Amino acid sequence: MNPLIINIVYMMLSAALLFAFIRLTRGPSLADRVVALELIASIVVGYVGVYAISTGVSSMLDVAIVIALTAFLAAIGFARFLERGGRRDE
Amino acid sequence: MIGFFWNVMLALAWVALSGTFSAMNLLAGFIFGYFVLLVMQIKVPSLNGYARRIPQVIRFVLFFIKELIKANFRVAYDVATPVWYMKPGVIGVPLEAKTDVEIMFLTSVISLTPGTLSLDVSDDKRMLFIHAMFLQDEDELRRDLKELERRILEIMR
Amino acid sequence: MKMKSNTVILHTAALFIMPLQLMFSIFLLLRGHDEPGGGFIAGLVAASAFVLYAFSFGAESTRKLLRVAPRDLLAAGLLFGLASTIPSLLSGQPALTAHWWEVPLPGDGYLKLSTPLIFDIGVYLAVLGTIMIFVVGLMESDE
Amino acid sequence: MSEIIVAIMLLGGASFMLLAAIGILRLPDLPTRMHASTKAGAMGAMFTMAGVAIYFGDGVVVARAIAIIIFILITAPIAAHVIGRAGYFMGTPLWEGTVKDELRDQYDEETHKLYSGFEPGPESMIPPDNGGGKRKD
Amino acid sequence: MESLMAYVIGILFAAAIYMMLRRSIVKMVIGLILLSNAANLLIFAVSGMKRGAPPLIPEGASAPLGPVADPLPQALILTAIVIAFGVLAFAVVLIRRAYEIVGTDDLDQMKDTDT
Amino acid sequence: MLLAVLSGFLLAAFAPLLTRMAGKSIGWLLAVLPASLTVYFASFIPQIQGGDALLIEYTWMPGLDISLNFLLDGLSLVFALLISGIGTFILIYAGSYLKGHPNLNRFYVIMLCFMASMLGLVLSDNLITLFVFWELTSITSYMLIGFNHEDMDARKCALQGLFVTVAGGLALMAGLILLAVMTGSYSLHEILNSSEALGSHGLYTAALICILAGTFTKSAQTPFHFWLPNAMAAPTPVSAYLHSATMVKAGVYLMARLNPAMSDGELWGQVLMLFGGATMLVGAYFAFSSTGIKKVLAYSTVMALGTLTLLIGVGTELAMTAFVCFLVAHSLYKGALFMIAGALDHETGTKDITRMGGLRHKMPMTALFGCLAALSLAGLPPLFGFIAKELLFEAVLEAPFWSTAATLAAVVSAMLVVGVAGLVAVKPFFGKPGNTPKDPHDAPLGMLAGPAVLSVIALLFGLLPFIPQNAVLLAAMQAVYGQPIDTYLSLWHGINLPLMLSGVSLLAGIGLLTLWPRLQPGLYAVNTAASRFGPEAGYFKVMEGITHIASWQTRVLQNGVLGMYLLIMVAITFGLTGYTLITRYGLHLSLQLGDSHFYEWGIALLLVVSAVFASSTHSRLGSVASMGVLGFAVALTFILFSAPDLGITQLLVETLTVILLVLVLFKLPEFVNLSSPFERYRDLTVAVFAGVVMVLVVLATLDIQYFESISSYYIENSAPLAYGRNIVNVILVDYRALDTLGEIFVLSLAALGVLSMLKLKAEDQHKP
Amino acid sequence: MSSAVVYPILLPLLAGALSLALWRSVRWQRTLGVVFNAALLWASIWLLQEVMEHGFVTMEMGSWPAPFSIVLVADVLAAIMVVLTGIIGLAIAIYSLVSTPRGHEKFGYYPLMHLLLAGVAGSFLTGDIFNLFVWFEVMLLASFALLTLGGERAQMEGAIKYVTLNLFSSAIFLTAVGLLYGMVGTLNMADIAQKVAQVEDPGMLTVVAMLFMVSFGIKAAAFPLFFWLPASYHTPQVAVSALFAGLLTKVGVYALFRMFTLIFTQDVDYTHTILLWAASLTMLTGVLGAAAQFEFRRILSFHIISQIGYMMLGLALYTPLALIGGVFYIMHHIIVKTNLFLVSGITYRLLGSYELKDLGGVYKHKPWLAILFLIPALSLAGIPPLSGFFAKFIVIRAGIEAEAYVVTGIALLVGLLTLYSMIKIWAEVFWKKLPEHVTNTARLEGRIKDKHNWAFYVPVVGLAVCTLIIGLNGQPIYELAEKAATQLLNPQLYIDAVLGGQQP
Ligand code: NA
Ligand code: NA
Repeated sequence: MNPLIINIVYMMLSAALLFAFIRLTRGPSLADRVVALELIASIVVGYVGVYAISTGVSSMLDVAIVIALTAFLAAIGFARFLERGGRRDE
Repeated sequence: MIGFFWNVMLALAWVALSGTFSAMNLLAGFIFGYFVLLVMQIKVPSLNGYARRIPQVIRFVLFFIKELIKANFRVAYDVATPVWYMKPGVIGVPLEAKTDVEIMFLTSVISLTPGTLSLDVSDDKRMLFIHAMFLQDEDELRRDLKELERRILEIMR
Repeated sequence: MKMKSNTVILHTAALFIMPLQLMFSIFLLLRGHDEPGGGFIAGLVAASAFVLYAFSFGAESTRKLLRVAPRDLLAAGLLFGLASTIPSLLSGQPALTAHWWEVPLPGDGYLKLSTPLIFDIGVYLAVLGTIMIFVVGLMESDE
Repeated sequence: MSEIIVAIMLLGGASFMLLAAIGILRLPDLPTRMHASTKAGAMGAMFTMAGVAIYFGDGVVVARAIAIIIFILITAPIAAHVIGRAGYFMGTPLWEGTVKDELRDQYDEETHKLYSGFEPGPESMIPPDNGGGKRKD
Repeated sequence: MESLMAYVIGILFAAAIYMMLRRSIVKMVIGLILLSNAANLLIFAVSGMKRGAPPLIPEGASAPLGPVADPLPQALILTAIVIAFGVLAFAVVLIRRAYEIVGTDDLDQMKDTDT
Repeated sequence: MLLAVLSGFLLAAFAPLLTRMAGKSIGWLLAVLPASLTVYFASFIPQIQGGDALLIEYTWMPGLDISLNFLLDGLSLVFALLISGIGTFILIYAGSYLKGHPNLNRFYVIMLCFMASMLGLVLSDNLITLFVFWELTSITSYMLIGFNHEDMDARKCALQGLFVTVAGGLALMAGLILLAVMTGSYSLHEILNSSEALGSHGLYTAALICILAGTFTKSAQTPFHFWLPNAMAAPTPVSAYLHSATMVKAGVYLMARLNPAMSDGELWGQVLMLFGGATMLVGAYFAFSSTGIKKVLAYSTVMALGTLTLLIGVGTELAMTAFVCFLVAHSLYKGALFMIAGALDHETGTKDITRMGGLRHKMPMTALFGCLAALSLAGLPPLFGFIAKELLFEAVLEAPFWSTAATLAAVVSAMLVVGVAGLVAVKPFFGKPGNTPKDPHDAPLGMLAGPAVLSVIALLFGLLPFIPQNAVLLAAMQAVYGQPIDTYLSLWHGINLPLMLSGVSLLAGIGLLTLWPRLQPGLYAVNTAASRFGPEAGYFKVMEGITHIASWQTRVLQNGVLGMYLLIMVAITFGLTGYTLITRYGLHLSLQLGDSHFYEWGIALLLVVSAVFASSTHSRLGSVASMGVLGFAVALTFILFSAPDLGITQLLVETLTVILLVLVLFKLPEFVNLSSPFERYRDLTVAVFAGVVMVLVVLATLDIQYFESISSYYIENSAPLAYGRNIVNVILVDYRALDTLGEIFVLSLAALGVLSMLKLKAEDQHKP
Repeated sequence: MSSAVVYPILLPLLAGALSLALWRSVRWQRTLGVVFNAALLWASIWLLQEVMEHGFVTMEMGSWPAPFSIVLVADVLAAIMVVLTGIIGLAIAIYSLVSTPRGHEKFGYYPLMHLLLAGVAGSFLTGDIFNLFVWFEVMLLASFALLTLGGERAQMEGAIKYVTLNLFSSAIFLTAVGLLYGMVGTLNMADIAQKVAQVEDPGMLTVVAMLFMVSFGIKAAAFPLFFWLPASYHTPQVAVSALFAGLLTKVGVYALFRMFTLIFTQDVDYTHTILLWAASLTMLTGVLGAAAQFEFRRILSFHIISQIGYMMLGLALYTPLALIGGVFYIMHHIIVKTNLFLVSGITYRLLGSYELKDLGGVYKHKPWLAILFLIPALSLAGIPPLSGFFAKFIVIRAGIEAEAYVVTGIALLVGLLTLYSMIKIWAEVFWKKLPEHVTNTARLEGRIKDKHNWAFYVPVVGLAVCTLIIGLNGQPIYELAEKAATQLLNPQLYIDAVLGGQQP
């Protein structure tokens, strides 16, 4: 794969990661942070895909499967926190 | 019948995951799927008539991808430009869908499309509340949603 | 301030996702010796499946689904782990020496059975049992 | 040829992700951010996986990539729904530009009941199609 | 990358220790998580980091085709991660129970058992 | 011989049983043992007479040079005879004195143990065995002093005695080891027979100080004398006796025993004379100025111990002769007097001399033996005490140095002792009848047998001194002196300087005695003042000091503040590591980061910012979410650097961690800033310091790889031998399966802990 | 290879798993507790015999050759430690039959106890540095759970400190293992030792040695890292306290012995000097801490620290005799300290308190118990001819012979203060008259006779007999310690035993 493309993609993903993290730090509500966290999980899937292509190691895809299947649980956990009386603006 | 269907599905999922297309592997998947279903049997919802709907499914998928891209560009445009074009709000949409699976499927598809987000279903399952980003033309939105629901119910029923 | 936690959407979705996760976990367990996976990872995935279920349907319902106490899963896991030492000790070898058996299956296949696999199953059960104890226990203590 | 498609897929995926990230950073309130992030993020991941599937072209990898896409399609909306719902009901403030809120009035904070508006009798407070309006807070 | 990681690890250690020194037990637990991550990354870094060569053997081969990353530290870290998780689970339940019983999360108010 | 020494312990084990069986006559029954021991030891007299020493060998712990060898020569035989002989009467006496006491059985147990320990002490040839018995005497004496343990004073006095003697004992242990290091042997007879000049050895002074610290405390030399009179406050004169006649002589015994080896340095003699002389005077003075009969006797014991020490210090042939005679004389009359004192207290119901008087009518036999013993104490002819005193004067007059001072001290103390003897013998038995709580009669046979025999022996020895001399005393003198001695004991030496000194001191003593009632208030005032500044006050200061330092230290160190604990630990950990790094390795900063791709920089940045945010945010769940990001970043690191299994595990664990945290957190309060800005900056400084050290350590480690990793073995053999292609998993379940086995048990333990914390409610617990 | 080396680990693991499986039947768990701990003792004695016969017993787990496998190694020291584990385990198992509250039994006391022993035995027997970490964690988690079992306030407060500080220690341990692996590329301790010995410029090894020292120092409760111990050891139920007191800190000491005789001997002047001062201050601060306490178990807890100092002193002096002393001290202390805690449990049972001010009169009513206290208490204080005397004597003699006079002086002073504390307990609990405010005296006065009191006394008597045997018949024990020390001072023996002739 063309290293230029790979690098551009990496750069975009890195920027996305950074933006998402900024939202996570800013909040203001817990739900905002959780949304940011979910997005970061998605971006990690992107990383894994690009990485698999750039190195030719397909076994890394299993990581993406795991993220796809389980990462959303964190969101459900946070939601439960809110629903059971946790403070929303944390 | 339904159990058998799910069992085959799971066996196929197994084959897909393991990437080894062999009779043995399918059998293994079938056995493991059987055990999983054994665990799940209390809650497995009713499903029927799957096989007939393959063409409908393909048509739906294409429709969905089109909607997805269209909506994504709309959101992208608004995000990328400095002034907010959006008019967000929460609206209630009456549901045709009756069963839990239908509702789940519909709400998921709605949520997946940028610009609309399923918030909750009323306790009597007759009204779906969604958050929509672009309420400039609420009626058109409602029409689009109805169309989506129709197509979904078509393949589900 | 509390609110009603479950919805029809999450319930139904959980019933779709959970079997996928469980399948995936078994898959990860069995091929862990050759590809990424193994008892830990598989056990964690399986636990995630049950966590999802627990978050959707509550702790009590999860217990019913599991049928055995998480504690017993854990005990079974530990005993499996220890059982994998038995063949080596019986044959006078150092403990945990791997033993492999090829069980012929109808057709041209062989089922490769081994003490490392038994061991990995033990790990799987132990991890699952442990996390179930954590999560179900914590949820029950809230309710 | 496939190289180009892969490149497009990768760049497209990355663009969606970046869009999601910019959206989440820029948009003014929780639901609007979610419109950008949950979906675009999922889209990005799916595009990337499509790229992976094409790049490797190998049955195993394709199967896995498809599995990933399916899993994302199933789980992403659930997560979005759960968070959005929780965020909404916990009273996360909506953007001041929000034009209407038909849910607020159907929700009874005492009993935690959510009405459809189709209920017979006094339970129904406001008919769905003609009510709405902005939330007070 | 390893040299870069050295700095990252140092910062993680510092953050972990700062958090562990807080009086709030919740912060302390977060400090513990940070610390275990730092230790794991340290093992990873000092035993050499290799790009794109996971310690897997292709099907049918008897050995990896080229040089691969050192599998041993990976196994160690995996063990350490799982142990840290168990410990963490215990710790969070402990602080919760402690809070229920003692009624504060201020560590400075938990000195009855000393002296 | 071993049996003889240990028989006391054996009998002690059966004493409670025997007490129950024998009833009233238990004293007589138990006394059979020391009586037979006396006979047994006496049977060695012919072998020892000529100055020979018998070595009876038993092994114990040869690896540590500890043996159960017994050395029987004149000195140890004299002591053995005194211990078992007097012990016989003590056991009999106790049977009467403590008749009907509920804990008589416990008393006999301790007493027999004590006696056996004393025997072991004086007979041991091995320094460590000797020390073993030495410590046993301390402990048993503690039990005896505190016999009336429900009385707080008794407990305090017991502790005082124990603390002082054990403190000295520990020094003694060091001293004995030093001695062994100097001489190369732990065996007394080897040390005594070795020709090495210890006095010039580099460790001599240290050894001497340590050993004397032990002997001085044990033998109540000034300034450690205070515990002894307090020990006399012990409930029974029986136990008090032990502290007078035998146990405290353990120190004297050891000094005498080591004299031949240690006396070739000048320091030995000087120190002993100095402390001995001072002790003699102090003892004599306080004996004279006290009122309680046991106090009087106790201080006179202190005086005697001082005298004995002084004599060892003088070190001449004559001094050794005097030493042995004085030792025997003192044991005889002091034993008798204590038993008399007990009898008086038993019969009259009081211990205060001032309330007694004219008892010779009601207690004639008691009076007779009491007076005999007192005459010996006063050093009047024809009692053995007289011979001893004359020899004392002779010895100090001929002392190689400080002769005048020593003589003066001896005379003064002799004078005071006459007064003391008068107090003990004259005051209770003569003069006007006192007003006592009980109507006194002569003591019963059990209580009179001892005083009778001992005082008669004192008389006999005075009249016929050649008998004891030839039997053992000469041999004992030689043992102490280390060389053959040619001397001849006699009652009458003609009119010489010592005799005149005796006369002077006798007259002065009588004068003092008559003045006593008038002097008493003044003396009392002096004593009260002295007690505020004396060594005993020092002891209390030390004890207070210990408690004070202890509680101060605990307040400072174990202050209950977890943050402080951690701060100290962190500071130690990284301070030590950093210091070692700089001093042992040096600073090698490598700043080459150029080999990283920019997206790796991105991940590194994410790691850093998520960690920093997690630890700086005020939002709890913000922190938790940030930890989630950190988890993703760590997972990404693993993924990008070829660790898929790790990446997956990290992701799963991170998700579950977040779930656990949120499950728990909403029960907990939000983040509040509890610490002050100062504390925060302090902690931050320490944390940054730790971080810097870790950076340096990791950088240094990256530069070093002494050896190739052993992993190539795993990589090569996974597929062919372990039938697995995922090498990490093969390591986990096969190569290093034991780790994994342990790990699932760790998990199960965490689960069990959680289970009990969540489920075990307080009310379930205390049910039996 | 002899399989003797694996059973002391497998048996308690199996017992733990079975007890967990038999969760619902407390009766079965009790039976398993005694049976398996008896088996453990038997297995450990078997191991010791094998070791005495062959010098070393090793097992390459999974049949992979060393250094690639995890090797279990029993040298004399390890075998001794395992035997002590067996003795303490059996004593505790019996004592627990009566002392454990019902709720604790129902919520995993027995599995936790077994697994704690497994962790301890594993730590003693493993010849692999990372595996040591794993066993440490097993032990640690078991102790966490045991410490919190019961969930009382004091337990929670104590546990938070215990957990935090020990986790810090674990993290440092893990870090050190990582760094060491990064430098020498191996985990097998024999292999590490062999490779470390070839390094010419070992500066960084010393740095890593410091991390190990701190980590194990925390586990061992050395100055100034001991804070977690006095904060927690008196909080759980007494059998747990006793188990901790006897075994846990000694694992830290053992690890120090192992690392600083086998591996980190490249800079003895530096490392062992640090150890020496740490040892001295540990002795001193521990004993002073005890002097300030007025609660039975707190006094005992602080004394653990001070005694740890003696053991470390043995290591720090690093002469043959000193090491013998250290090993002897460990043997003596494990038995004696456990016993003292068990006795404190009996007085607690009699009078319902651990506070000295609420205790008294025990000597009057229960003289035999008083003797059972005196034996370990005087032994702890180093009074001859009990075990503690010889332990102290060896260490002090070694100190004097090594011309470390100041340190030896401190050791002697500490001995005195130890006696002071023991006597304080004796005077307050046993001699003193029962305070008037104590009214619940029926048990003390024997008016309530509990059914299974024998289970309280059997272990106490047994351990007291051990104390007496070590003291009165010290020669075999000394020879054992000497053998252990000889092996410790000749790491090549260990290396050869583990790696055989084949060197990679
Ligand atoms: Na816009
Ligand atoms: Na949507």
